Parts: sequence; structure tokens; C-alpha cells
Amino acid sequence: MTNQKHQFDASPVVVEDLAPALRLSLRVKPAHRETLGRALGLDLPTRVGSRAAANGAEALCLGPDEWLIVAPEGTDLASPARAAYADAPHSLVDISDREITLRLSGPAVLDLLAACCPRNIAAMPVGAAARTVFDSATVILWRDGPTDFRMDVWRSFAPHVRSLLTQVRTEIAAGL
Amino acid sequence: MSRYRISGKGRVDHSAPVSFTFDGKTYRGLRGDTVASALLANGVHLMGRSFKYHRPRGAVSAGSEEPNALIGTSRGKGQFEPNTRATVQELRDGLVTESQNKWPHLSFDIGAVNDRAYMLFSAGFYYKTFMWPKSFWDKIYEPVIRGAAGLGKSPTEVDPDRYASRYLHTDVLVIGAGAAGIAAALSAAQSGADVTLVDENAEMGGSLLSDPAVQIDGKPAWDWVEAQLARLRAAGVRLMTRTTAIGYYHQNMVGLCQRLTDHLDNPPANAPRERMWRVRAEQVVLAQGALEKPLVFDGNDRPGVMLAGAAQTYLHKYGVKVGDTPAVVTSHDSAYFAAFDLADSGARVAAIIDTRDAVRPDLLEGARKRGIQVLSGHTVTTTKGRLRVKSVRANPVRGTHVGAGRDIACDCLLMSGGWTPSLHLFSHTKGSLGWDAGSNTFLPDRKTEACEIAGAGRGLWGYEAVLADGAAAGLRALEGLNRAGHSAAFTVANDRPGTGVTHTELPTDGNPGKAKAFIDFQNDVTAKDIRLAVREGMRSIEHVKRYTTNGMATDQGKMSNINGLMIAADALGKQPPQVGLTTFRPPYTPTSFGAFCGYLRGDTFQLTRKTPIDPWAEANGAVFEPVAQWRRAWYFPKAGEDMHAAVLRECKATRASLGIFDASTLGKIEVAGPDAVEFMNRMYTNPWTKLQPGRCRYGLLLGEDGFIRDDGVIGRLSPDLFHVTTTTGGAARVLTMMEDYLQTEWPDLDVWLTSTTEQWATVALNGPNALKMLKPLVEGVDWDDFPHMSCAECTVAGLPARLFRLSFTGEVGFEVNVPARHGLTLWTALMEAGKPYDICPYGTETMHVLRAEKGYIIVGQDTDGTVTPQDAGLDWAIGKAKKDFVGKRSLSRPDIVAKGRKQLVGLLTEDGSLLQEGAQIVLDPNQPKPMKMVGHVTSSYQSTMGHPIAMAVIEGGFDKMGETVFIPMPDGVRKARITSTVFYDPDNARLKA
Amino acid sequence: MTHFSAFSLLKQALNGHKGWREQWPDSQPKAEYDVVIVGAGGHGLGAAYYLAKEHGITNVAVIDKGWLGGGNTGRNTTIIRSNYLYDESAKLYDHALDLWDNLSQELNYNVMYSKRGVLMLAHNVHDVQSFQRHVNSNRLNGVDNRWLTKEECKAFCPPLNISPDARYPVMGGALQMRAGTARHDAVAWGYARAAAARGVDIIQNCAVNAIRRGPDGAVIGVDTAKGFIRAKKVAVSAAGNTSVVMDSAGLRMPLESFPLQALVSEPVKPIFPCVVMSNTVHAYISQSDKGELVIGSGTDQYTSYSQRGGLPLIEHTVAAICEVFPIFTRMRMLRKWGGIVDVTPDRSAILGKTPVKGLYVNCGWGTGGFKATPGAAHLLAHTVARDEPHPLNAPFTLERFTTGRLIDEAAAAAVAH
Amino acid sequence: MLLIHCPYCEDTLPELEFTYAGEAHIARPADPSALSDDEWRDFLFIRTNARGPHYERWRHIGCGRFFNALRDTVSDRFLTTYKAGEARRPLTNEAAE
Repeated sequence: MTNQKHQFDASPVVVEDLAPALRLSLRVKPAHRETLGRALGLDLPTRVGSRAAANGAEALCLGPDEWLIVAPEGTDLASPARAAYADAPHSLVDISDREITLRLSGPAVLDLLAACCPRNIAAMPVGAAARTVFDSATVILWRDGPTDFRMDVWRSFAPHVRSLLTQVRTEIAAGL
Repeated sequence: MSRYRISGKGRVDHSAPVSFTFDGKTYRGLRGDTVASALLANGVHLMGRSFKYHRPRGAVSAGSEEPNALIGTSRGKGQFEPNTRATVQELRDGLVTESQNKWPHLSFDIGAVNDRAYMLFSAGFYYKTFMWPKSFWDKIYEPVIRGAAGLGKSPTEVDPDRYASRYLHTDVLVIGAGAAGIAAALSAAQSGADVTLVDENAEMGGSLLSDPAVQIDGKPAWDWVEAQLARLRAAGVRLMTRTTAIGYYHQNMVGLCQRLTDHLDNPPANAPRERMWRVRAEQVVLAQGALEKPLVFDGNDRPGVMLAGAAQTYLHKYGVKVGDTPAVVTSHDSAYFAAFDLADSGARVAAIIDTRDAVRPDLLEGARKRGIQVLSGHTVTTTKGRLRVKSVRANPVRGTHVGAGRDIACDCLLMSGGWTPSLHLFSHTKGSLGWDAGSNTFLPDRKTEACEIAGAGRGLWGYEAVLADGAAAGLRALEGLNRAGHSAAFTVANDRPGTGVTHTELPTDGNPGKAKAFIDFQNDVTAKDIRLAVREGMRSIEHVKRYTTNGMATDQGKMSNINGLMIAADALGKQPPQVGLTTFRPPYTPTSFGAFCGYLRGDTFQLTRKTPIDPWAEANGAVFEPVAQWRRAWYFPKAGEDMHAAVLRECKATRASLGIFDASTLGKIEVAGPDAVEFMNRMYTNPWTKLQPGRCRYGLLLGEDGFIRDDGVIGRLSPDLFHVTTTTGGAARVLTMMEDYLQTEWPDLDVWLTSTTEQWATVALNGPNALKMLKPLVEGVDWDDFPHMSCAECTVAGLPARLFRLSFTGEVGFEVNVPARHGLTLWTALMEAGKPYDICPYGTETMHVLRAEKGYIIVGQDTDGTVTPQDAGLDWAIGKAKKDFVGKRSLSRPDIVAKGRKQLVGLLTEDGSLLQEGAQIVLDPNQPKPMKMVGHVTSSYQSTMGHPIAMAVIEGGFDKMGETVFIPMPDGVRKARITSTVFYDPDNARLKA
Repeated sequence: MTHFSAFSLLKQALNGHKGWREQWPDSQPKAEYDVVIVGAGGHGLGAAYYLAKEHGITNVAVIDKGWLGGGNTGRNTTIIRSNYLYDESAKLYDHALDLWDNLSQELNYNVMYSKRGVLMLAHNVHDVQSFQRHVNSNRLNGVDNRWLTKEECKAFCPPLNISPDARYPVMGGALQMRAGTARHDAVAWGYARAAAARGVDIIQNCAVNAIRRGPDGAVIGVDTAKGFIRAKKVAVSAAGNTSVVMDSAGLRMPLESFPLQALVSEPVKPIFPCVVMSNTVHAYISQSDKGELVIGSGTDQYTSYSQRGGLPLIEHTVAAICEVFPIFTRMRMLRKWGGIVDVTPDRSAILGKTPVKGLYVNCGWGTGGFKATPGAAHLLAHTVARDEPHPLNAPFTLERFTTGRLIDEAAAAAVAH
Repeated sequence: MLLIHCPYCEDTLPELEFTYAGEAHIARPADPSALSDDEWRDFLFIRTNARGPHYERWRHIGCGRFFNALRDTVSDRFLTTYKAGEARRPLTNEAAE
């Protein structure tokens, strides 16, 4: 997968495919959170939707016992996790290929998202993320800047999501 | 210049003529006109025909409440639509319109014969007749009734337009941009709150646009509106015109339909025609104003009879004089202003007929100054004129006595029966309404949502009161947000406050039983219909409404509800609130289906999931079938092959050598953690403790009711890690079910579930050459210890893989899982490596045939939600030593252990014919109907063995092996023998090969 | 009771319709009845009618907290059919169909039963298997139902889109020609008028607060907003409110009440000749005699008595209609409304005796209540009068949830592979 | 469309992020085999179906958690929500209205 841009002329929104990354689903009970976090070199945040980054890896708290870790491909987090398993039992599952990530940016990006996201995306703080719905697809939406988002979407849902994004971009370009 | 257009007057652009057609004739209007205002400017009042009596009708209003002037409009191919309100549709160049519900012409309509027989067509007449002879109903009566249905014609072509939708979160949503709404928005916007102001009309300003002489804070009304809108815009308030609030849903969710292109000559390419906004507002201000009521008298429906307020709007907004010699009949002060304004614009007002004895002196003075005669204490008893009103008869009323009438010539008749607050959206919230006896109207009472009601919407009249109320409502909304603001005051000059009285039918000296005094114009409901309904025992307003159809026309009772209620209450001798409230239902005005669809059309109607290998299947001519949310390759026909031939070829190729199948849609769940095996033991029927890492087992999942829910092969990759597979359709359901148990019943377990369905692309290889072909591509598997039902992490074709040795075909089989991005690469590599073995891609149909030959079930096809493991012959999959698992208790319920349950068996037809899936089975084919059926065919296929095979569930089937059953089909009775479900290789010799 | 006929209509037309009398009186409760029926919908009123007509029990009251026919009877999309999968269901609904056939004449009230045909569309292989199972089963049960190819479906219902490119292409359909629609209010009114003519009291706007039981546990009457009413037999036919009423007798029910929405379009000239149901796409549509497209929606996900429903569900319903019938996007929705449907775990009704002596229940019809009206009413009357179920409703017991003998129409639609 | 407060995310969010999961506080019996057929039926099928305040479960897509709620089924308004495993919240005066 390349960093291919689907850009229209003077479009107020840009949709790009991001290169693959290592994505891990981490599940661990609160009692063992710190232990495991130490082993992974990540301070696992406890508030749902908040993120913490260290050593090029980023952890997003998705639920009280669930984190999504994103890191550059090739990062080895499995080994330190395995080593800590006895002290801090957990589940660490490679889901790098389960989702693809789109980057959505541009001045009209909030309109684009408001077409299909029932959640108040405009109210989401920069630096936060949320698992939410885009039309009928569950997605993880990362807000990296005021008009800069990433969207993780399950691979098989991607054609549908892309098709919607294209429709809405066309609509936005029409200017009404 | 059109005959009735007043030069330079109104908000239309006199320098911008727009031409359009109505019933084939070309007319000219002006930019800013509606179809109705343009036709009126041309002196055309006759715009439609009513539903039942086909009576000629003209526009009675100037807004979205219009019941009469409904037209068909079109722009181009697929863009026709019926029942458009001419009073709403803005003119655009080249607009084509037509009248409805008439034949052959609007001015001469055969259907109007109904009007002659109107006494027969009383309320509910159809319930009382058309019953004899009975056979006539199907053949004659009903087709005739159905043939008379409807107003306009349905579209018949696919609509090329797009529709859009949008979510919006706002602090304060103000609905209605008249005086109250603008004042509310000004208040709400002052502290930086996010405010949205919407209005259904093309322009904001509400009735101020029809009252230009009013001055607010020293400015003429129109200037004031313009200045305030500019202020709001500057304060960041979202202003949306042509936007109708259609429904008020739970917790301040309001649906708005925004019309984007219907008014444009040339809409931008790809622009949506309409957009549905789903607004979530912290606070809502309802400032929807009030609707004027007609008066009820004989002949109140002739073209040229219209609401006084509408005439005022046509005059001031559109510069159209609705007639040269208007007469006015009113029970409310407001109609005087319409009369005065028309007189001041050159009309000769024939008379103002006021039902009240006493009239405000300033109004009398205004009339006198303009030379208008006022007939106070009068009623109207009838009107004359066929396609246009010609005269109105006014009679004096003294007490209950109606004196002799005289005909007053006029070319239009303006009426006002007072005003009804527009409470539709408030009613959607289930907020309660209270009856205000003083004004004879319902007003908002107990609220259920965070909303404020302002202005004429809660019965206030006069701009000064309305503006103050709007400002206060905006402030309260702001307080609801815990924000502060200061109050605003407005000074109004030339205000037009007024009061009035409410009537039932106007008194008459004629026979009221013969009066055609309309309440619901479109549905032709008259006052006598309402009284008849009451006489027949309809006591609640809901019964009256349904019996007479009053209020069920396309204006949804905006014109008719209160008049209907007043008359019903009078007939019952009760107060209106005792008769009941009519329930307003969304949408506020009729709303296009397209707007509701939004993006849910075409490609994006519903999510379609595709596997990583889908592109190859598409490129190689697969025929697809929808399975749950997925599209799956069904079969791969070669040139000239039908489905049957393709499937048989695929089956044979797999049995003979090697087949390849995309199994990526199978659900996959990673069950990991120290308590993984305990969890598996509790969820699945099977025992898991002794399953060694590196081995797999068939898993069976029940509901707590004991019936089969799902199945799949489950591999144990390490002591703490299971790779669970589920059916394609069951993936999400199973994971949710597992999470539910884990989170709420067994939170103490240290085990976690992760969906990996999409992490892995799964390719199944089956056939006697599968092992031979695969071996060279695999690294990291000890083939000496990799028998049937094994699993391993390894590489395949250089790709990281989870390899399962299992079979859903009865041949040696493998499922290769690789990270999804490599799915296509793996497939291509296997296709290449399989060439020497004539590798054959196959689809779901071949998969079904091969598994059926081997007696493997498909959950949902061979089971239907009432099938237990015992019924399906899957007893062996139950861990007998386990004390408990999900569904175990239900398996000992009386009817589950009873004899005679339907059990899954095989069937072979005696004549070698193929049975139909879903065919029913009987023991005695000669019995009369209804027959005793003992079961049905669940699966049936042409097999690779030269004869068809079938599976069936049959009562007591396990004890009937070898017996003959019968399958009566329309073309004859089939005989079949009950067999085992395993038709192919019962000893598993091929699996072990 | 004034007899209704073309002749009486003509006669009345000539005298200004002065002679019509009320179709049923607004009764006040007596102290005691032989049978009290809770719920004045089509089922309850019909049961009262059949009690009087077929069992000679005329000392009957039908009590409702609102106006008669104001619940699901007046809120449904009026589809009538009997092509159900399981024998038990098909026989019960076919019994209803037989009664529908003569109902107008029987009641002397035109209920406008229109046998325009109900076509159920198959959109995938699983649908085809399931509907063929229906067709075969119905045929052997003597129930009319036949299979149509997709081209035959199109011929039967011209607005249908049978393009193979559709998201859910039409693969054929099952047609029950004897099925159709009826005028829902007329059913309630017709039964009310006919029951009242036989002496039944219809007591409106009188909530039943509790079912009262005597020391031996048997029913002795009902406490209502208008006081205690004595009765040794009480039949509850209260649809979505059944759980609440039964609870007052100490019986907890296997029921949940969900909001169900429906809508109509603006009226148009005849365009849609039949009834079409698509369970896969969730589209249910016919055209009323007034010309409105009448469209049924699904239930919202949560239990509710609010008679409101959400916007997203309506959007999906309208989208489903426009997917199957793309010519309708420019039609407009005129109004939508909500009802409360009571649903059992196996999506089949409960109609019969209860563990409480003298207490009978008729509930759990889900979305099937209207079509069952005459059948359910007839069988409820039989069960109450004889204190034992008719063979046709014998399988629809409460006990089946204990023993496991479910009649699972919902499970029959289970999703495959 | 309802607005629902997720007790895990501590945020009030649109219904489309949630799925309904039936009546709350119906615990699976520790030893189902010890139950009579009637008791087992009660667990499987009997539901309060309250008209008014109703204890029920929802699941939030965002955090994936099942949680409990008290909702008035007449107004559809949520009176409170709380985490799975927590004791049944008492009916407050507001809830009893």
C-alpha cells in the first residue's frame, strides 16, 4: 500500500492512505496495567480516549482494560510482553492487518466527518482519539490537529467507507 | 407586467422575469415568485381539484400548509414529482408544472360528477356498502375504489438526483426566523454560544415580510430584519433557509430537511438536491408562529376564496393583488389589515363582513377612511361562481336568528377565522398541551425536552409582545446552558395587535345538512361529515378524524384540525379538550424519501464487505452471492457454463486433484490468557482441557436455550491461546455473546477476546494433491507430527502463516491464514504452485456440495434455531463429563428429551431426482390436506457421486434408517430412503491419506 | 343496529343522513360480568363478539384505558397473510384468513379486505431455501402460496427493481394471492358495533389497574378507574401492555415490548398493485385505497412504551424501500407514527389459559397481530367459553417456554453460513 | 435517537454508538442443573418488561463494555447508568415519577 492521495483540484478535504504500521491490541486488567506498561516502555493511559507516546510507539486507551498500540513496523513489543506475562497476564494480539488507516485533513474535514459520524467530532480535543461509528462501520478516529484526523477502519469495510468519503467530498466540492 | 402584479412592489425582482409552464401554457413570473404567486399575478386562481368531489380549487394559503394548490413539477428525466405545493415551489427558469386529479382538463373534470352525488359520499359511506353481492367486491367495487385513489401521479423513473445528510451539534437551535425567532437568536448568540437559526421559507423574517409598515426600533420591518440577520451572521450564528424542521425526536434531536437545488435554474454539478440534518441541540427554541384558520361556511372552497393573511403575503412579498374587488369575511382583527393594505394598493374592497357585533373603533375608522363598508354581526351563508368566486352572500345575525342575505359581488373572498399556534414539533416531544378557553386554542403546557416556545407559537399576538417573548426565550435557553446574557427590549411602531373569536360553522339561514362547508379542503370533509360521525358514536377526536379523514390530507390538519375539533365538541356538547387532542406526527411537512435516504442509496445503501482476494475473483469472472454483510464468490463459470455445470466441474476437480477456496470471511477470534481453556470449556459444548497445543477440534456453540448457534474448528496454538473460527454470519454475534459472558458473568477469568477475522486472509486447499502441493511451500512444520486436525505457526510461500490441517470437504485439506495484506499474494502463489495439479478455484456453492457429501452441517441451513446437538447428530461434540456449559441445562427440558423430535438424516431419492431444498416430507402421500408433515429437506445437491444427495430433518429420523418417506411436489410425489448423512468416504480414508 | 346497505345509504342520503344511529353506545360498567376482556382492540372486541355469537355469552365487558381501536389495531400497516412456516402458525393464520374472507358480510361492516396478493422477496440463497420451505409446507397444509421467478415478481409488481447489480438482488419470491390488506379501523369499529348489538358493553377510557384474585387464587374481577368489576373470567388482550396487566395478577410474562414505526407517503394514483415484503432488506409496502404508500419499519432495539421511534430507523426503512423500488425517491413521507409490539422469545403468540384459574391471555403477536385478528378473537372466545383451548391455539401455550416446545418463526430466518 | 451516558467513558454519546442488551440483573445461576424447569424458564425467558423505570443493559461500541442503565420506558429518558457488576441502583424519587 502506498501513500496514494485521492485529491481533487482545490479540494477542501484530502483523503490519503497511510503506510502500514504495527498495530497491537493489548488487553490487561487494571491491576497489572503498570507492570505491563513498564515492560513495554509505555505509560498506559487510563482515561478512555486518551493517548500516550514513547519511543515512537503510541498507546490509546480504548476501554478500561483495552489499549491500542501503534508503532513503526518491526518494533518488537511482543518479546518484552512475553517476558512479563507471568507477572502481568494479558493478551497482546497483532492486528496490523485488520485495519487500514486513512488520513483525513483539510479545512472542510469536520464537515466530511459530520456527514457520517453521529458523535460530536468537533468537540473532540486535539490529541484524543475514539472508537466510534462512521455510517455503519466501526472506526477509530484520531484527532492529530484541528483539521487533521486519522481513521482506522477494518479492511473489508474500507471500500464502503471510501465510497462514502468520495461522495461527501464531491458534495462539499459542489459548494451547496 | 402581469395583470395583477403591482409595479415595483414586493420582494420579487421586477427586472428578472422567469418563464414557466402550467398545464402546457407558458406564463411569466418574477425571480422570487412561487408558482402560486406567479399564477395569481396572471389572474389564475384555479390550480387544482379536490380528492373526493373533484371540486375546483385555488390556493387558499401562501405557505407550506397549502391543501389545494398541489401540482406536479418536473425538471428533466426522472425528476418529476407529484403533490408539490405551488405556494412553496419557487419559480425557476423552464419549470414545468401541471395540475392534478382531473380528467380531461382542470377546468372540465369528469370526476366532478362525484360532487353532484355528494350526499351519497358522506363520511364513512364505504363502510356501509359495497358488500353485496360479495363477489362484486373483488371484481368491481374494490378496483373502482382503488382506481379513484390518489392526487398526483407517482414518479415512474429512477431519480438521478443526489441526497445528503449531516449531523450537527449546536448549543441552541431556533426554529422559525420570524420576529420571535430572530429575537431569540439574538439573545442566545450574545455569549458566544453556538446558535443555529432555521426557517422553512426562502427568506427569513416570517410575517414581518408581509407587514412592511411595522417599525421596530425606528426601522421599517424589512430593514430591521436585514440588519438583525447581518448581526446574527457576524456573531457566527448559522442561518439556514429553505430548511424545515420536520421532526423533534428524543433528547433534543431535531430532523431538518434543507432544500438545496429545487429553486435553482442550473444547480451545480453533483450538488445534492436536499440534505437531512440530524441536529443535536442543547436547547431548542420553537418559534414557529401561528397558522390562520379558515372559516366554515357553504362554498368556502371556491377558487378565489383564500386566507386573509395569505392575500396580505401575496401583496407584500410578491407584489400581487389577488383580486380587484376582494370581499373579506372575518372573526379576527387581523383580516382588516389585509383589507386595508389591498385597498391602499388599488383594490376596491367590496365589504368586510365581521361575524362579531362589536368592532374595534380604530379598525372601523380605518375602513371608513378607505371607503370600505363593514358589515358587523354578519355571517356568510354561501358563495357563487363555478371556477372562481363571483359573489358572497352576507346575512345579518341577531342572536340565533339569521336574517335575509344579500349577494355582494367580488372576485376573491378573504377569510380569517383567527390563528392557531403551530405546536406540531412540541407535540412530537409528547409535551402536553393545555386548552386556553380565552383564545379557544391549545397552548404548550408541560415540557418533556429542553425547549422554549416563543411568540405566536404560544398564543401571543402583536410584534412588540412577540419580540419580547422571543428575546426572553433566547435568554432562558442561554441560562439552560449555564451562560448569562442580558435581556433585550424592542420598541414597535405601527404594530398590528389583534383579537378574535372562534366559530364552529358560521350560522346560516339555509339547510345546514345541505351546506358544502368545508373543513378539510383536500379530503372534502365538511362540517356535516363531522356531525354525522359524532351522531354515529365517534366520540374521540381520533375516531372522528379516522371516520371522516379530517386532518389526514397532505397538510396534516394544519388547516382543519381545530375547526374539526370545535365542531365535534359542539356536536358532543363538550369542551374541546374533553374530546381529545389530535396527535401531530412527523414530518411537519411532507418530506421526500430521498432526503431520508441520504447516502443510503446505490453503492452505499448498505455496507458490502469484501475479502482481500475479492479482486482476483472479480477479475476471474466469479459470480457472487451476498452472505451476511459479505459478498462471496459463489462459483467461477467458464465460458458457456451455467451454475450447475460450473459447480459440478469445481467439485470434481477438487475431489480428483486440488481445489482452492477463499475462506477469509470465516469469523476468527483470538481467545488468550491463563483462563482461556476454562473459558472455552464454559462456552462450547466440547471438552478443551485435553486438547494439546498444535491440535484442533470442531467446536459447537449453543444458546442458553440449548439450540445450536454456531460452530467452527478451533485450534489451540499454545496452552493459553485458542484460535477460534466461527461461521461467516455468526462472527460478530459470537464475539458479542462471548464478551457478554466474560464481562458480566465471569469477570474473574483472566482471558481476553480479540477479533482477528480481518487480520487474516484465509485460503482453503482441498483435494488428494493438497499436501503434495503445499509441502514445498511451507517452512516450520514438522510433517511427521501434523496429522488431520493440527495447527501450527509457520511460513507459507515465504509469508508468516497460521496453518490448519482440517477439512470441510472430506479430502485432505488445509486452511492457510496469512496477514490480510498478503492474502492476494498467497492466493496467486498457490494458484501458480497448483498448476501442475490443475488447481481449481471454487466458490461457496461447491463448498456446500462437498461438505454435504461428507455430512457436515451448515448452521442456519441444516439447523434453524430449534435444533439441538442431539437433533443434529452432534451428540459426540458434547463434553459428557462437563458439569456445565452454555445451554446445557436446556438440553434436559421435557420437550427436548421427548421422543419424536426432528433429527438430521440423509435422503436418497428412489428415482435419482434432485429434491428441492425446503421440500416437505410426509409418511403417507395419499392423505388429504392439511397433510401431516414429518420434516423437510435442508440441503440438496447434485453430487460428484453421480446421483443427488440430500439432508433433511425428520421426526424420529435416527430410528427410521432405511425407511422410505415421501415428498409430494406439484409435479408428483418423490420417494426417498432415509440414510446416514455421510454419503462420501464414511471411513475417513481420504482424510487420513 | 341500523342495517348497512347501499339501500340504507341511499335512503339516508335523501334525508340528510339524519337517521343514522350510533354504532355502539358508550357504556358505563355494571357491577358484574360473566367475562371481562381487557383491551378494546380488534382482538378483544372480536373475542367479545364471538363469545356472544358463538357461545351465547353476552354478559361481557370490553374495557380499555383509551379509545377502542386506538392501539396497534389502528397503528399497523394492515398486511394480512397466512403463509407462515410452522404448521401451527400457518393453520392459525389461515383460520384467520378464512374468517377475513366473510368478515364484511358477517359484521355488516365493510372492512375492505383486499386480496391483492402478498409477495415476499428472496434476496439470497438462504431466502430461497427458506421461502421454498414455506411454499412447500403451505401447499401441503392447503395454504395458498407459490413461488415466482424474479421476472414473474416484476410482472406482478412493476415498480420492483430486479437488476442483478442491486445490493440484494431479487432471486424470486413467494406469493400468497389470497393475502392482502384490510381497513384497520373498520375492523375495530365493525366488531364493536356487532358486539354491542349483541349486548356487549364497551367501556372506554377506563384503565384496568389490577386483576383481583380470590383466596383460592382464582380470578374474581378487575380493579378499574371506574371501580371494581366482578368477573369469574378475565381475558387479557392488551398487546404491548400485557406484561403490566398480568403482573397485577402475579403472573410474570415472557414478553418484551418494543417500539415499531410505520409511515405513509403522500397519496398518488395507483402505482403499486400488491403488498411486498422483504425481510432481508427490511422493506414492507403496499398502497392504500386512498393512494398512500403504506410502509412498515422494524423495531427499535430497546423496549419502550413511548410510541415514539428514532430517526435512524426510519431513514433505513425509507432507504430499503427506495433500494427495492428506486422510482420512489421523489415521493414524500406524509406522516409516521409508532406503536408498541409485544414480542415473545420465539416470536410466536401466546393464546390460551394461564396457571391462574379464570385468567386467559392473548398476547405476543409481535408484528403479526392485525392479520390474526379474527382468528385470535375467535379462538380466544372459544378458550374462554370452554375453559380449554381450541386445537388450533393449543400449541400456543405459556408452558412451551418451560418445556422447550417453541414455535420459532424468528429462528427460521436464521442467517446462514 | 437517544443520548446515553457511558459510565466507562464518562461521556454522553449518541445511541448509534450503543447496542441494547436486554434486562439487567438477571444473573446466570451458579448451578443451572440444580434449577427446576420453571426456575430455568424464568431465567431464560421471563422479563419484567416494566412500563416506567426499567433496569437494562447496554453495550458501548467505544469502550466495548456492557453496562447497566435505569431508563424510563414511557419517556425513554435515562435516569442513570452504572458499571456492570455494580448493585442495582435504587429508584430515586425522580425515577419513581
